[in-house]
Amino acid sequence: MSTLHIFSKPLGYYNTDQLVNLIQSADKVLLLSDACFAIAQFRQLATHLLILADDAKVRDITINQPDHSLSYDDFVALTLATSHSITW
Amino acid sequence: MSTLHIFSKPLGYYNTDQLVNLIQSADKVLLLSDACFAIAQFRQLATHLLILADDAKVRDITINQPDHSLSYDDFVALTLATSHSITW
Amino acid sequence: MARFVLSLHSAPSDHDTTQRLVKFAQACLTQGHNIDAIFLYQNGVFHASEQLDLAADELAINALWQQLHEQGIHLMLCVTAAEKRGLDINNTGVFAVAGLAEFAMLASDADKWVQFK
Amino acid sequence: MARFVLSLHSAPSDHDTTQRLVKFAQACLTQGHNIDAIFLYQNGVFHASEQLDLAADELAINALWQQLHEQGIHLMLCVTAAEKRGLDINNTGVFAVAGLAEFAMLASDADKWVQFK
Amino acid sequence: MINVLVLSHHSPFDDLHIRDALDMTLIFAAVEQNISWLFSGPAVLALKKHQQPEHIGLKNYFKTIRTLEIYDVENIYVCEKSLLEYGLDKHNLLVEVKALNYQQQTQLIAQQQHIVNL
Amino acid sequence: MINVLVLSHHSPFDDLHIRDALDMTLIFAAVEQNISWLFSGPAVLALKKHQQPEHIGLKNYFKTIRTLEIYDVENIYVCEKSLLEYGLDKHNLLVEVKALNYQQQTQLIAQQQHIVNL
Repeated sequence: MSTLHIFSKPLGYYNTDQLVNLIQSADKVLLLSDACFAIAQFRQLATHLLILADDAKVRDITINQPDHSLSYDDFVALTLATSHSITW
Repeated sequence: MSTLHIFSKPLGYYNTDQLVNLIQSADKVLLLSDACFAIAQFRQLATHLLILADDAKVRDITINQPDHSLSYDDFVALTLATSHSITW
Repeated sequence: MARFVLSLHSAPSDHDTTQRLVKFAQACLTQGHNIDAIFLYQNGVFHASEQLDLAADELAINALWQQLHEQGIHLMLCVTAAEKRGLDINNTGVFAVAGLAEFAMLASDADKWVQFK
Repeated sequence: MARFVLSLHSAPSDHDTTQRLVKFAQACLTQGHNIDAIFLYQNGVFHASEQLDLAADELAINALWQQLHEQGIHLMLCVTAAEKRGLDINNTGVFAVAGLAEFAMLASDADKWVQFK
Repeated sequence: MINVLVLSHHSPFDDLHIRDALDMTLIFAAVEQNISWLFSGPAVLALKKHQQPEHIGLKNYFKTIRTLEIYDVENIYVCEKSLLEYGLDKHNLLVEVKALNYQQQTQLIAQQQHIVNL
Repeated sequence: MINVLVLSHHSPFDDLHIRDALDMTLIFAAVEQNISWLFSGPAVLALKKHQQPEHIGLKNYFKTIRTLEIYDVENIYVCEKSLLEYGLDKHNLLVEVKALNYQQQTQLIAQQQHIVNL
């Protein structure tokens, strides 16, 4: 049982307190679009962040360990590997 | 010289840190729409809050001292009594 | 008597903001002030969509605009914002299609610019 | 092979979300999964506006929808959301006008529902 | 029958967010799925009693929220902390709700097949 | 000539907010008013160098931001704290900017006849 949490904006757009409390250690956190700019902010939600490669690349953002870069194929696979997703 | 600051949503929609630092004691803070629900939250921005009477009334919100209830005529007058307005 | 320009930035689905702009505008007129323009910008341009047709228990948006128009208020639509949103600018009802420069000049001459969103 | 439904919640002016949904959908198909529906909800319904006509240096939204349609994907528009927004539901291009119940049944049968906004 | 959860976190008159969530909740009830609706942050204000938006020309959708009970939608949840933040308690609300702390919200999420954030 | 200030606080691809602000700024320069543009919060990211949205089919409006210099728009301001928050400094930016603390932002606001938040 794990949830895929999807974000497309920097963390300030969301209720951080709720997210910190709802996201479990087995959950996956995926950053898309302008959320890719805010890797440091999202670190408080998960040890390893997953980041859509295309969206990071066009924003000139480099993805380093412990985070992982995802293709669209990986994104589809991730939705199947988790119980359900929440697009925050 | 004073600024009219206009809000229509609860404080969580805005960058509180910026607002706390930018709003001056001579400024006016006006709550419209769903911001009327959040009088307690906006208290940190101004000692006296101005609240549009119609919007508070339909939400069953009572306006007490030290806050002030405004009609639309008052709202127009307020834009003239301040140097400029910011609709946040 | 002061000269106002008002701008509307939210889509027609934000009924609450629309009714507030209209009441503010009417209060301006009642007090004898001038409204040099009401300007649709950002998602506000969708107010000029001729399609707009809401149920009877919703805010009567079209009637409100019609009334302001009949009171002689210059209702303007930003062509740049409309084009970026793919809106049909050949069919904008009571709203006149205008360039941003036209609005910027009106705003520069106005005493007050009040934004609604 | 899994069955997906995808829903789009943001307006056509959010080009970024649109291109992402399309690429996700294409990746689903390439992997052999089924997409039972792409559903326009909330401000996503504006994608079905026949007016939509953007400049050449913008995302080619209409062409992307046309292609998904030609690939046999069921493109649906929520009639309730469209009516609340005053959209003309007689002219929705490649999108089929559908009730929320129809979508809810498809979503209930799907393995995955992924929201884009 | 599957479990579907609708999440709301926008204020009552922030565009049509709450109304869209309401329609979605009612329809999943109509097609006989096990629908739940969780209100967080300013969305809890949509459940506040005695609101009369028709006095400023707006549709009173709060009346439709009350029909949730008629359609047997019983799983209406609110974030306990958000209620406190807006000075509301369960007796100020339009419909009967269950107040959940974060741990209970996590459990609710874990039970769902689909979650939609509107 | 009057002083007009455009405020931006949305992230670069949050709908068309930054592009609308850009158009407004350019037009006030064109009609020869004293226009200023202040970026706060995630809006500072719109000034980050080396972004290439055309690779995912999106219009590269960052090129147009660079034309501000051609049109002699010199009053481009960024919130100092927001730059820090996103790990940017003035050398990472597309155009020359002045970084302001909150007190300086307050002074900037005090000088304006009109302020528009886009």
